Amino acid sequence: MKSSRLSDQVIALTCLLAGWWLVASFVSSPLLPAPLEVFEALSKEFREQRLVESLLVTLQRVVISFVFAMLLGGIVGVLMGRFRFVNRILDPILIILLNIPALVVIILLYIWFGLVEVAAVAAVIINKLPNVAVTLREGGRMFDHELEEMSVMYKFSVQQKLVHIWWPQLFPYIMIATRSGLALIWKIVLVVELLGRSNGVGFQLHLAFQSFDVATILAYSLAFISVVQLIEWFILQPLDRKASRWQKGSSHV
Amino acid sequence: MKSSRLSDQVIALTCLLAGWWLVASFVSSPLLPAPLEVFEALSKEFREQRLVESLLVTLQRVVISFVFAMLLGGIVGVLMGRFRFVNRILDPILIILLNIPALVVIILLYIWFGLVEVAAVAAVIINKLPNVAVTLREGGRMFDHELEEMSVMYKFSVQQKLVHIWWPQLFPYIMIATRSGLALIWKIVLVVELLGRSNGVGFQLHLAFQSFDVATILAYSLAFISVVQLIEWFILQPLDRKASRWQKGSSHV
Amino acid sequence: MFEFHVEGLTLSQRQILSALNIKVNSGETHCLLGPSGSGKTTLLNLMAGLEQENVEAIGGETRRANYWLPHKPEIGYLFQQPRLLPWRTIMQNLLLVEPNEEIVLKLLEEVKLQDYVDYYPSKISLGMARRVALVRCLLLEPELVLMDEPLTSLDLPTAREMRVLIKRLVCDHPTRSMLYVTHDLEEALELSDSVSVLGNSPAQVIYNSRIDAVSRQELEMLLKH
Amino acid sequence: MFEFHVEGLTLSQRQILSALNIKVNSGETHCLLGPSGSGKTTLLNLMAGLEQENVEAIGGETRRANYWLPHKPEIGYLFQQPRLLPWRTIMQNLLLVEPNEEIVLKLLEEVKLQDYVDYYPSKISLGMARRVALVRCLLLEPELVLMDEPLTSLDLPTAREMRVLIKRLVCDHPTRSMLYVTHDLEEALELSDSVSVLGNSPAQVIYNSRIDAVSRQELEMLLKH
Amino acid sequence: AKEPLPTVHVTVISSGTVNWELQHLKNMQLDHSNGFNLVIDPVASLSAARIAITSGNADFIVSDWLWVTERNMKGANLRFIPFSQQIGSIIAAKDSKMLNFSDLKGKRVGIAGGPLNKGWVLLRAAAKKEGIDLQNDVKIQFGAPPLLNQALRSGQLDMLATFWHYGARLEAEGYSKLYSLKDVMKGLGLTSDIPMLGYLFNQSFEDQHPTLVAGFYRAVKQAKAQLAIDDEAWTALRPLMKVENDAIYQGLVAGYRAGIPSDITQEQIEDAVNFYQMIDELKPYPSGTQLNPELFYKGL
Ligand SMILES: Nc1ncnc2c1ncn2[C@@H]1O[C@H](COP(=O)(O)OP(=O)(O)OP(=O)(O)O)[C@@H](O)[C@H]1O
Ligand SMILES: Nc1ncnc2c1ncn2[C@@H]1O[C@H](COP(=O)(O)OP(=O)(O)OP(=O)(O)O)[C@@H](O)[C@H]1O
Ligand SMILES: [Mg+2]
Ligand SMILES: [Mg+2]
Repeated sequence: MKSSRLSDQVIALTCLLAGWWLVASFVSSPLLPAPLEVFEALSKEFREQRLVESLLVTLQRVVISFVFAMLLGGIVGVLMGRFRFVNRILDPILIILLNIPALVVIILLYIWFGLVEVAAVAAVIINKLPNVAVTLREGGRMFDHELEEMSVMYKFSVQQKLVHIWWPQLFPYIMIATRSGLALIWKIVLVVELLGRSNGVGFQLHLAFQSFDVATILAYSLAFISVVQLIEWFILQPLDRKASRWQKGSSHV
Repeated sequence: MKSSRLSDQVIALTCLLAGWWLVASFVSSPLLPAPLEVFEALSKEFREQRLVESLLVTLQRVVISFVFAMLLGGIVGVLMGRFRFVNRILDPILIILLNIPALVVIILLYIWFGLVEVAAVAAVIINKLPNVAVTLREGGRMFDHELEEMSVMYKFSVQQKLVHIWWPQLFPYIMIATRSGLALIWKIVLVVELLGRSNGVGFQLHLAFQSFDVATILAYSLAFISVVQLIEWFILQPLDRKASRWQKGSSHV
Repeated sequence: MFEFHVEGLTLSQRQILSALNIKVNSGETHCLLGPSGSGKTTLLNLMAGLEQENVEAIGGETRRANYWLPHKPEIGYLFQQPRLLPWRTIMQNLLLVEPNEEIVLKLLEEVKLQDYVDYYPSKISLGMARRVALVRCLLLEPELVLMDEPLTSLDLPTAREMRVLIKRLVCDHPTRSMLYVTHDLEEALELSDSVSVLGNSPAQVIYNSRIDAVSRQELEMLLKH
Repeated sequence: MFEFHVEGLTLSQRQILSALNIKVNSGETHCLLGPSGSGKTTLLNLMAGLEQENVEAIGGETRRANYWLPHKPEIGYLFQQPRLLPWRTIMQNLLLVEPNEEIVLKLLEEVKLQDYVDYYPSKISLGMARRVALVRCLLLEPELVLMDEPLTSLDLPTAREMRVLIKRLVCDHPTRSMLYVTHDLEEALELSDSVSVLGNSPAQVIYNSRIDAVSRQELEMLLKH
Repeated sequence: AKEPLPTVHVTVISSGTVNWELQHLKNMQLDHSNGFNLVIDPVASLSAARIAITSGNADFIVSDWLWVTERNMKGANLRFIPFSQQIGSIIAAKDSKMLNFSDLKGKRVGIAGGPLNKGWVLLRAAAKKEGIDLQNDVKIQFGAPPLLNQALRSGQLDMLATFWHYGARLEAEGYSKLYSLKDVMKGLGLTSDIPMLGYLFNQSFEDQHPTLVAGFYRAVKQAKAQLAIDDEAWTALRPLMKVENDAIYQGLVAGYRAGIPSDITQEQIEDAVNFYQMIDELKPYPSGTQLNPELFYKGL
């Protein structure tokens, strides 16, 4: 079962690679590099010690922003979903935060706080937070009334409610926020790095972009995507499986 | 009831405005313009006929991309949520699409297909689609098994299932995809316009950025946010209310 | 006559049903009794085609481990739980099955719910929801009706009226057959033309008889485990 | 003695309960009867504090339109539906209420579910889920137990055993009171020390009596509407 | 009827200096008199212009020859017509006292446009001659030029290497040039005022329309010649320049005029080759390639 699951994905990825390789060798333009060229670019970046360092710097920014955005956004979102009053007050602010261009936030923060790390990370958090809130607000709205009543009658502690009632119900929404969140944060980190940091994948991408070095651009993108794919395989998918164990269709008793 | 709901939001917005005005008049720097200056910038852009035109152009791109991304992403996502096999095959592709930097997609499409409108819109769709898919996949996963069985036994047509069983269950996920989707698409449209269009809000924003005209930057941002706020008030929130009418807590029978 | 054969059913690595078969004559009602957890609902699901197990036949092909003789009838199923669409009012729920509003209203009157057509399911009591589900099932016109404990959670007089309604619309229908699951022996004896009892683990048919040949004493003995 | 006063309850612009009061003596069991949809569950929810209505008192303040005398007791509530956490196994569900595994296992044995501790609720039958919910309720040690039709969907012998269990753990407990909703007159007469009947719309107490003074005939009359 | 004139598409940053020149060219109808019809496609960023020439949407854009060389190494075949010999500005913070390169040690330096900023490269090359490794000895802050201007104003930078028209604004505000890049270049042996920016076009475009390229070259030279002396013409362009005051306006006009290049000379090409090599050697991993002199359009 487990091996077939992985092998399916490996097959899908291989097909993708083969298709890319075919198209690339057919077109044969430096603007659509073949897998091999991208791999060479990757190993060049690796050899010249930029790859790992940039990845680490960017990942660090991603992780910090992710944690803060998820925590704050999650709490605000759930509260908005639960309490109409909170929702009514915060909703217009949420809309503003959600739709204010990343560029604007980044610029304003850089202007006000200078080109410092804190401004960069704060910009990312402000960009991501409303997304998490919007997602978890729907989660908060869909809370099961009957289970809530049950937990009150059976005197569940706040901690028990959190672990056994709220978390499982929020789970799909948390997974959405996590998956699209990781992606979004990483994309914003790129813009932030592009506009005012001197290291990280975004900076390297920008350099490669300036000379239209598509192979290097793809190499950095793939490097980060691989990291996310690993997170997906070793953290998110096991969580998914664990969470679906109780469902009707599962083979678990 | 209805009026008090709106007035709450108006009060919240007014407070926000007042806060901004206070801080701005305290700081008194062109880098943090007061509401009035932003309003002047807005009316200047309006008088010089750039505002409405740019907004319309950008909105048109947003709407087209939104429709396509929601439709395609929604179908793919629900299928992935329902059928494990589809999920296993498409999951790695989804991760790639989700995490490939917007910049990369935009540049590649522009380079391959030229600086044409189709490339611009396609780039936005490709950026948004995986987000919708990830969101609706969770929706598809959480489908109620019992109602599904019921609909089979009572011979619901596909259309009946769609309208009466699937849509209501997907609704919260669709709202998430819509809200964060509008925001995301508009942000990507900004980048797309920055990198290869000669009109639209993104173009104007960047011009303002180059001359560091923060008031104009904010003016354009607020103009778009107002559009979204109107969509929120007149389309999304009524939908929300209609959809929550059946819930336990509602005052409807 | 419909005959349903099961070679066995294993769910989550546990065998629930052993080999058994159930026979229902055309136009007749067959009652299925058995203790809680014996597998009645599972059997009904299997008959309705909602659950299925495939076995490997000789030659590596798979085939279904259960089948109908002479052919699978059209089936209507009253689930053990109401399973109403929570986001649709009572009337909307029923109109999905029978688009003719008058027919629906007439039946709703028979279960005394004519005043609740515009209520959402979360705003009515469990007993009322069960009656709505009963109406929904009765709106169908299938060859075979499966009913899983339709009259629990109802007070005695209401239950009696519902029983009369079921009798009139299903049992007395010349060509409609019914498989009726209940815990109430009286109900079984009143409605059915034949009775069987499910027991043991994995479940088997441990008693099967026409109503006229039923030994009430034996039945009571069996149902007391 | 606990006394619960209601001045009335309006839900979604519809008055469900009219003014009424319910009295339960310490250590005694009070049975609540009434037709389907009469408002029994709503009343229990109100007593448990899950539903509430505020009325405007003189002076513009609001106060609750219902109150307990002499004070609100600690309450355990067996809901009409099992309400188990679907994502937790039976055992995990119960351990949330009583962390001592042994006590839980002992009670599970009494309801014959000791083999199902690791099952998720979606994998057991409705009757089994009801028994789990019953166990969960019995694990609490409140002053007042509210039970909403605990024994529906169970076969006769199982129901009888459960009744004995309830009797032993609750009715015979010297200080534990119970309010017991049922549709089964026999059950009511067997378990209770006093009986009342809910009827009319909005709901009123239309009959109330100690068990020794109950007129069975009158009760049957009332319950037949 | 007369044949319609062939169209030439030029993609320009709508707030940039190129736009001024081309607008003047159009105002004076220099395009028609040179046998083509000029269409200006405004975009919002240099990246957009570069994408435009790569994807074939533009016939000409303006960029520097460093970029052209990189692109040509990767398979493109672009040619260069001089547009301006402005290199960029090195601006000092208001109260900084930096006299020689060793004073820069530990200072915060903002650099616009990434590590290939030519002013910065020249500084590094000059410092290297004195044995100072600026790359490692200063705190480098890359970023978008408007952000860096702002950072300098708010005291977060001690020195800023930026594009000349951003520098011009700062100078108008009272900031001073820290180094004259012309002198630095002379110190490095680059004496010929290499034009840094130029109109780029694909070789294939010239192959197909040699007269158009020649006509375009003529037209821009005429435009430059007029703008070099004609103050009236600038008045017409003033709305495009988004200037807040006269000082900035004058600074920009002077800057443009100072940047007007002569025709390419052999000496300039040699300097460009040397300059490119210098840049390559400053990279942590030099590529060892040479600038191809064919790059510069000799035309006419
Ligand atoms: N998906 C499943 N996986 C594993 N075991 C299951 C599953 N579904 C049901 N069972 C088991 O099958 C047995 C029969 O369940 P079923 O629901 O058919 O009982 P029932 O006869 O309808 O009982 P009741 O009268 O309580 O409704 C139970 O022991 C239950 O635990
Ligand atoms: N939230 C609500 N809004 C409006 N009406 C409600 C609401 N909840 C319950 N009712 C109405 O109150 C009445 C009593 O419901 P209740 O669930 O208390 O009945 P019950 O006596 O428990 O019936 P049963 O025996 O079927 O469980 C019903 O007519 C129902 O429609
Ligand atoms: Mg069952
Ligand atoms: Mg009830």
